[in-house]
Amino acid sequence: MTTATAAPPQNTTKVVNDFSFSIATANGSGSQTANMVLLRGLFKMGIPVSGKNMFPSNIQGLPTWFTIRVNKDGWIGRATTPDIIVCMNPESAVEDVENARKGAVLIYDDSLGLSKMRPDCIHYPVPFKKLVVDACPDLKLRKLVINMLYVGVCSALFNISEESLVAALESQLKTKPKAVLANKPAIQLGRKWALENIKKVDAFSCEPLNKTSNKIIIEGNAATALGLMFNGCTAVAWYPITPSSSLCESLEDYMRDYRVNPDGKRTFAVVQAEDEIAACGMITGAGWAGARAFTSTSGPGVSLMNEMIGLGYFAEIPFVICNVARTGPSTGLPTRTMQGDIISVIYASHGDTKHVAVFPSNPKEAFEMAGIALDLAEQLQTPVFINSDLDLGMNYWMSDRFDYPTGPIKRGKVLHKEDLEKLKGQWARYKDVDGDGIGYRTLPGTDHPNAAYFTRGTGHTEQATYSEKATDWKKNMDRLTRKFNTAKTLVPKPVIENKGSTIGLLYFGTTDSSVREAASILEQQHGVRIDLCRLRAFPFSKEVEDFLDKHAVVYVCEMNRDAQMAMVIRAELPNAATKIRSILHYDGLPLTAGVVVSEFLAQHKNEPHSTAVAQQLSQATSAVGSKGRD
Amino acid sequence: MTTATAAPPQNTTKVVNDFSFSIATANGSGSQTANMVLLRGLFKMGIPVSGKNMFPSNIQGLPTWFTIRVNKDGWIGRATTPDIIVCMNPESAVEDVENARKGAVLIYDDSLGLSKMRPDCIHYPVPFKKLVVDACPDLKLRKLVINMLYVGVCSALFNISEESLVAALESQLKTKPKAVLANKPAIQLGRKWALENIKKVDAFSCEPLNKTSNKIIIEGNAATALGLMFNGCTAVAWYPITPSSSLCESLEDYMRDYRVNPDGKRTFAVVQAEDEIAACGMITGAGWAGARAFTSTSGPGVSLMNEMIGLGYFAEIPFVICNVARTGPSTGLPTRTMQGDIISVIYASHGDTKHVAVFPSNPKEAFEMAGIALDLAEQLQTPVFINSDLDLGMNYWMSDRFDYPTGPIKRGKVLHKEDLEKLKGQWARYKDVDGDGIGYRTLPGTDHPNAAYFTRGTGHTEQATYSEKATDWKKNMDRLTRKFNTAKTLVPKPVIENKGSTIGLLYFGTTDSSVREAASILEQQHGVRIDLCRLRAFPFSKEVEDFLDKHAVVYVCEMNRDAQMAMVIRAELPNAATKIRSILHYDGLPLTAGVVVSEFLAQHKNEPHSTAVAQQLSQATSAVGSKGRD
Amino acid sequence: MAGTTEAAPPAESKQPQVNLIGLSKKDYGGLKSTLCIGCGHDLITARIIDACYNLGVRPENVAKLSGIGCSSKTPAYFLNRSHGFNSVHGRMPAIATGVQMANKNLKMIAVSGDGDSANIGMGHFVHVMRRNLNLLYIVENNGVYGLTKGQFSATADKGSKQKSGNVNPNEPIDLCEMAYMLGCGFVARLFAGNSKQMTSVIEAAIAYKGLAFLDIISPCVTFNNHEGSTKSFAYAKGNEEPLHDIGFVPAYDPTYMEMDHGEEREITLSDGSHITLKALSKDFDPSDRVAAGNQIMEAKHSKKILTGLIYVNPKSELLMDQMQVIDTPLSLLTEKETRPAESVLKQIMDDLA
Amino acid sequence: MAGTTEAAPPAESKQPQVNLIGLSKKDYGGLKSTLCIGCGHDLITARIIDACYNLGVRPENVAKLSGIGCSSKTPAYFLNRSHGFNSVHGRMPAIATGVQMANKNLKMIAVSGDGDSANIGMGHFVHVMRRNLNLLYIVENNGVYGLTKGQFSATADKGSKQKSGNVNPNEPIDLCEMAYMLGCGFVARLFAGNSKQMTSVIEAAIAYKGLAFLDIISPCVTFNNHEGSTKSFAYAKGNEEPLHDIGFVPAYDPTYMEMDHGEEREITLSDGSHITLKALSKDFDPSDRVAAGNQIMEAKHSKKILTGLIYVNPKSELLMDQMQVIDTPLSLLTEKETRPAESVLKQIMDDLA
Ligand SMILES: Cc1ncc(C[n+]2csc(CCOP(=O)(O)OP(=O)(O)O)c2C)c(N)n1
Ligand SMILES: Cc1ncc(C[n+]2csc(CCOP(=O)(O)OP(=O)(O)O)c2C)c(N)n1
Ligand code: SF4
Ligand code: SF4
Ligand SMILES: [Mg+2]
Ligand SMILES: [Mg+2]
Repeated sequence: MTTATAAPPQNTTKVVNDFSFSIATANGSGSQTANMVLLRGLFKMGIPVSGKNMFPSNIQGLPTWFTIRVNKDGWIGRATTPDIIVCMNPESAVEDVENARKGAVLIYDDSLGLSKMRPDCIHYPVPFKKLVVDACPDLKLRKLVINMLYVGVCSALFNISEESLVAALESQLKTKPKAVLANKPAIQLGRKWALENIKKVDAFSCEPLNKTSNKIIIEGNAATALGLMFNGCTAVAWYPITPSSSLCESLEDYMRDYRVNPDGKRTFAVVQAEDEIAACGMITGAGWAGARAFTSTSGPGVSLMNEMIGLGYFAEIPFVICNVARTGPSTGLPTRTMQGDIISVIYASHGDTKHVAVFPSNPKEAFEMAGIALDLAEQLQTPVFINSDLDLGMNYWMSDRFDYPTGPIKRGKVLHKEDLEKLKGQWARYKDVDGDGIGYRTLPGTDHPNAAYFTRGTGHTEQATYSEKATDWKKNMDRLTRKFNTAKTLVPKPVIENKGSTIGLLYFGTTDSSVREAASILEQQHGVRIDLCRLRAFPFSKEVEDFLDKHAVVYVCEMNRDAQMAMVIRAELPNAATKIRSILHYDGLPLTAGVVVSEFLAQHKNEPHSTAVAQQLSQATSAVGSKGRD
Repeated sequence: MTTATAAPPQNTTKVVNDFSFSIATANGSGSQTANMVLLRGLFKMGIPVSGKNMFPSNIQGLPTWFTIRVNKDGWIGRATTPDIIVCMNPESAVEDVENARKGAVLIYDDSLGLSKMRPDCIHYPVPFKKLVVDACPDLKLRKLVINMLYVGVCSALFNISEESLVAALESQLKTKPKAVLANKPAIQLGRKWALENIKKVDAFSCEPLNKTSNKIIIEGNAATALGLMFNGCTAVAWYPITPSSSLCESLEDYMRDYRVNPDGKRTFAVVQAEDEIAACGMITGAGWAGARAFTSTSGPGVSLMNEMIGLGYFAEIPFVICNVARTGPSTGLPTRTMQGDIISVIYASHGDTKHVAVFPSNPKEAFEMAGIALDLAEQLQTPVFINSDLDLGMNYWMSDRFDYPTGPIKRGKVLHKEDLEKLKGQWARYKDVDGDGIGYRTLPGTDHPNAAYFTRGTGHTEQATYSEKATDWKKNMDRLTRKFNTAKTLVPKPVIENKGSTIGLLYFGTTDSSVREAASILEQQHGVRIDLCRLRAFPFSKEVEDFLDKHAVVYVCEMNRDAQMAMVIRAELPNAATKIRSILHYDGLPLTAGVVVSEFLAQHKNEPHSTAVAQQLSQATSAVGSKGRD
Repeated sequence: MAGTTEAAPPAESKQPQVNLIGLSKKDYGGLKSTLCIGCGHDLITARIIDACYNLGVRPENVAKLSGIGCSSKTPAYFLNRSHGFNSVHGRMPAIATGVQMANKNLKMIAVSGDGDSANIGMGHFVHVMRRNLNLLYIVENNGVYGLTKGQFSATADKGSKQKSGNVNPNEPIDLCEMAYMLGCGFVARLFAGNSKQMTSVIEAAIAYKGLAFLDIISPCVTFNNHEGSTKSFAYAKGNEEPLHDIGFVPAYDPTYMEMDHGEEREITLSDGSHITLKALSKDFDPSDRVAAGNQIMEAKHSKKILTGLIYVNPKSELLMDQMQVIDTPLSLLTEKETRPAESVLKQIMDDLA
Repeated sequence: MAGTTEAAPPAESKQPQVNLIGLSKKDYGGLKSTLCIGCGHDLITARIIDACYNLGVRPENVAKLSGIGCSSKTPAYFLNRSHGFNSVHGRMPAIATGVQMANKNLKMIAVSGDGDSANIGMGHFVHVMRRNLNLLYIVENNGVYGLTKGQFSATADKGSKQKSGNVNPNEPIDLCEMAYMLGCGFVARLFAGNSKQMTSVIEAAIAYKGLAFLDIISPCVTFNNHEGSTKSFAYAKGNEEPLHDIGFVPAYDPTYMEMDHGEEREITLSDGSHITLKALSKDFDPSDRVAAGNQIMEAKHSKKILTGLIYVNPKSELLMDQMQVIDTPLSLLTEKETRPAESVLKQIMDDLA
């Protein structure tokens, strides 16, 4: 039937394993499975991929975009503009096409009437509506199955192995053999039709690689859930909020599978609370009484938990909150991403408070840091935050496989009956016996007449009795400062990539791949070498301070308007204040390498250090010595 | 009867109008009236005074201390250690005496058995329990009236005019003539007894002055309430919390007296909400619908309001929150003071948020800033904070009389029916027509078919329609930054005292008198001249930046552990970061000049700038020019 | 199937029909709904439009309020000419109280969800029921959190099984019983499929000067569909398994069920579940407080869902009147009206000297 | 008059009397109370001590919980040998839920105030009533916010006049009615002055395996004393005016009022107000749910305060058992018990590859 319309300048140089898709559908139309099959099919070919879903805060009918980036070098940050656009949604089709980059490939239903638009693009109209009639005898299922047709079309056009796709379909719908049966023909038919009817004029194609053999594909929320399950998390309370809900939901699912004794008894308790204040209150109660306690939420929930977090800090209760951040302020964009709650989390609650926080960059770290956070909370007897975001939490990430935790679970300083007997009941809850600012606690239920102490959010003595005395107050607050300093030595250290440059770039969390991609572009295409420091925790450990000390200029890259992490650095480490520049991105979408490159270059040009830096740079490598990534 | 016991080295040099009392009683024992009579009696003699109440978070029975500072130079900050201690509370008497400074005057009931203690102090035991039998025939009233006896004793000992005390009693109990009748004899009897029985060996005495003629005595909370009443505040919602409750309580009292029409109809509405979230929600609704809306609270309330504050910021709703800060974190010390919610207030809520805040230093400013805050909220269409604290809010301050507001009440950019008619209904809620980041709004109920718009905490366009578009989000956030910059030009400027020094001292709020007293001590006794900058608002106006620019070292003095204001300055004004030093005080009690002096000297000594500064100092005065206090 | 168009009267002539105050139905419309096809909430939206049109409500005099949720989105879909405020989750009652303080002359129409009102907002719900605002308060009750994808709310049926397999051990909270108990002056329960009853009760509720609470059963066609739920889709089982796709939302027709006074009928919802509705009889006197209480108790014991106007207190004083607030909206008071004279300040200062 | 000493049994011999588990009354004591002399709360404290002593409760196995307020301070005044947690205002029910999750074997004794539970904590109160924790939940109900100096709470009587002159226009919230309605399995109302009834019901409540809710009328002797309050002090008027001093708290003796089953008596509280107490009769069967409901309704209509055990559900399953939580407290589980095998992780990883 149709072939490509009015040819744009045909691409002659082949682009292999380095391009991106955007698949536009309507929310609730069931395209998610098709997109996952495409993503996983590519992954099964050994090609690095990432899948990011830009969905609306709605259940059915509004436009949604799934982007897949295929990148042989393993850069899995968001691609700036898609090379291939699959338009399945009549509502957004015109705009999607209008916004396409010059030369992009457009795949759409031929009834959408898009062929007259954008002669500078490559058009592949497909009669999806007609084809689905053949592909799916069951009328009710057609709306669903139609999505699998574009998977088949893409298979043909971009040389995505049919076998991989079918394998992906099967693993995707593992427990639903009938669904596999319904969908498989659609892939095959789409592929067949495209092979027979489309004349390929674009440059994009795939070839098998072997870069995914030790990898998995997983959402960050599921990774965090696994980390919690494997690290002794016992009490979970939560209140639904996008994009965090799937964390506690999958945590409960996993635990129901793997944390139940043969007699059906569970080694965990999960409660859906009436609101976030209650959720935080529950883990406060649970942490106090000795559980490894956890909740997840997003910005509005953190705001609501503020008072309770302050109680946790001051009464020294261990619990972990994972903030899967979305775009704020206020209700903001519930289905978009941001690193916008840095200040809100780190300094949560009134009075003098500073909280320990970790910043995972990828699913593997999300897995590991879940355990680290639970440990830190109990070691430090304080609330600990995991700062994730929608991009990590809800998108599909290619990740290294997770290692089984070998170290012991760290329960911190708890005195049990036997300890109390040895101490002859002599102990004081808030006494800094070890000089690290951390006292010893007992758990309710400990069977010793001197086990009990009284916990409160009001002023207290070392013996945990009520006190309004000025000296008691100050002494206690100073001990909490000491504890904070102890935290600096316990939190995960930054990941530093040292190339001997005088320019540093500091970042954290989900911008990892885009920032490193940008650094490689800057080095290869612009001749600027940059040292990288990926923050992994607050408070800042000595290594972070050193990094700031050793560089003349440090760009801080983050996804918020106010440069919140840069503000925190200036607040906490004054000496670094004047050398900090900011690279900011805050439109709700994940960061791209392109933004980092252009923002960096724009500022670097005007930098008084710029020339000096360039000079230093040329001599630097040997002088400073390249430590590599440590 | 008794005279002073075992004489300590008698003071020969007379100390006139420059000393302090501490009166120790039990909470709920009714000593407040007596203390106020003493305070006001001194005030009526024309002598500058201040009264600070250190009371427990309890209703009856626990120790409470009322301190009165008498100071001819007008320094009304807290005195470091009291010169005269009146011990009426058996519970705390021994400790009170133990903690007395050497040479202090001790007045106590002779049955307390304190006479053997502290021979280095001046003892004036008084048979209060016996005297009260004569002073008060009514048995039930004796527990109360006994307090008035020490007023009489002090009158005799320290030459406090009996007339002034009686006048004070009468104005204190204006509406209760019978109470005046019951108490007056006690003053007289106490005075008579002391004149006849105590041999005065201490140095302290009072002499009439004329330094209070244009002054009043008032608590800051009442001052703020008056400012609200005189500046068109119409809607008030609140939830009780110490030390803010008396603000809304006195506001309602005042309004019931002065904001009721002849027909009994009120020009205000006050609702006691079910909690702080609701209180903040109510003023959000009221501000949205066009009222001048207000709530007061303290730290825990601010924490709870976090989510709602973010809605106010992002949906651009005008309302005012007065945070009467107490000692935190958590429930902390509800009856002690602190400047500990700086970060909590300024960056309240998740996402990118920065809030406008004013910092009154004394009752007169509390009065004026209440109006300024209401105006700023409506001009900027945003929540505005008044940052007060327990010391200002609940203690008795000598203050200049308040000036009747003459300027017009500023209602900001509101389009009424007529405006819409002129515009032919063409307007967009969030359009930056004037380039100041502030759009025009309409009020619900405006009788024009195009008046309505839809308000939300989610992403929106200029036309106030829902949007998840990246460009819409960013554009809106950037406009909010513009608005923030506009705020810099509208907020109260700092008060700067320029003596041409290269050393600056920046501070704010209730530390005013102590800081200025310290500066005068440093200049007169230590030869160090310091320029002062009293911050009065966030965001920082240009004058604050200039002050930081122009000084080599700037000490930031504040009452919290973490140097929160210094952190904010470093975060917001990076260039100043390295020149900032902190003088901190955080034990729950108001700052004293002594702390500032010793902290300054300790740091100044180690300061590399110190010598350079000293040198500059000697030449500076003429060179830089003394602008005086502006 | 957006609320704005669905119920438009047949256009007989070219001139649009108008109501008492000369407005057409279109003048009461809103934006196109973005809810799922078949969602009960859209039916309620349409009835709100009808009722306002029928009564000749001046839209400029209405404020629309909501919290967060699918239900809370609906104020955008009716009365475009009224100011609207889609606030934060669970706090709408507080916002409404404030709006009324600022402008006592506004009629407020508020829409909330069961999650919004019975879970996170329970405290505010309870307290606003004790404040007699001029407010129509609708809970669009589907027993789930629609917008966050189907977790159970506090009004979910006992015995329902969650996706995770947990059985809901709790009795559902009955918001009508609560409202009645707390002294609310107008309490009704309705079913989104019964448009005649809905329209008439919504009209009465808008006309009522006081807080009128409506608990409207409004099925979520998308999220009561997992096995074991008492509201599971009958055909989403066995060989229909492919429908269990992540993120696929099948479309359903809304269930209509017009009932007469006194009628009792068991119906099958679009989602396959059964409920028994019982419309209050014509001679039931909702102004009899004790009788109303008995009806609520009885229905509860017999597990029936009583629909209709359960209780009305015809003589209730509005909060703003109780508080003696001036008739001019506070929002419109001028400086002159709100700043006491200079002499007042002088007097106060003298007293403090 | 601190609760710890007031009710100590007369020391007949030198050896202190001991209970079932060999502990003396002193072992159940706490710190000295810092409440006002005559405060009803102290009487309740004393009865909690009695009940625990009488039952032979092991203090180490109890967790004491509270929110913020005068009432919430009291856990410091009993059971020194139990862990205590004085948390934040209104959130105790959430904390209690968490404690129970961590350790299902603990008996929890929680004390709250009417402001703490019926105002700021209303949402949590409602929801915890639906969760069957092993919790004795006491509200020490005085109709005011004691600790913040006398503002009215949501249980304040209708018609009371606030200091500011505002008349309280709202019906008081009846927490027992709510608890009953929400499915709480043990509901009682008591009066702090009636120690016999209090001790026996508190004993029953502690012995009850489930959530037992007690609403105990506990007069605030200090803050129901302004004119116009329905609980104003009779003698704080006219020529007693000097007592109106800022911050003066007169001392009162607590009111004692022992009553028999079925007895009805009007009493004058220490603050001069009148209330009618009606003790449930001996043959009333609190396990009859419908009868209990009727009693509540009747008492409400006749404006009497019903005291005694109103409702008990003898067969209620604890939430942690419903949730199939293992018998060992979760807090004590070891790494071995809470870390699935390496093979599990391998399997999961393989599935994701
Ligand atoms: C503070 C806060 N917590 C959680 C959420 C996430 N959230 C959005 S809507 C919703 C529940 C809505 O349920 P319901 O009120 O029943 O409305 P429905 O969608 O069922 O109509 C939740 C939990 C939020 N927006 N804000
Ligand atoms: C979040 C928060 N808001 C307000 C307060 C102030 N506050 C302390 S106790 C209390 C009310 C206590 O009343 P109630 O629970 O009835 O206890 P009572 O003192 O009457 O026994 C309030 C409002 C607080 N501590 N925390
Ligand atoms: S998810 Fe349910 S409540 Fe939400 S729009 Fe869809 S059907 Fe309606
Ligand atoms: S204020 Fe009232 S509730 Fe508080 S201790 Fe005193 S009498 Fe008891
Ligand atoms: Mg719902
Ligand atoms: Mg109370």
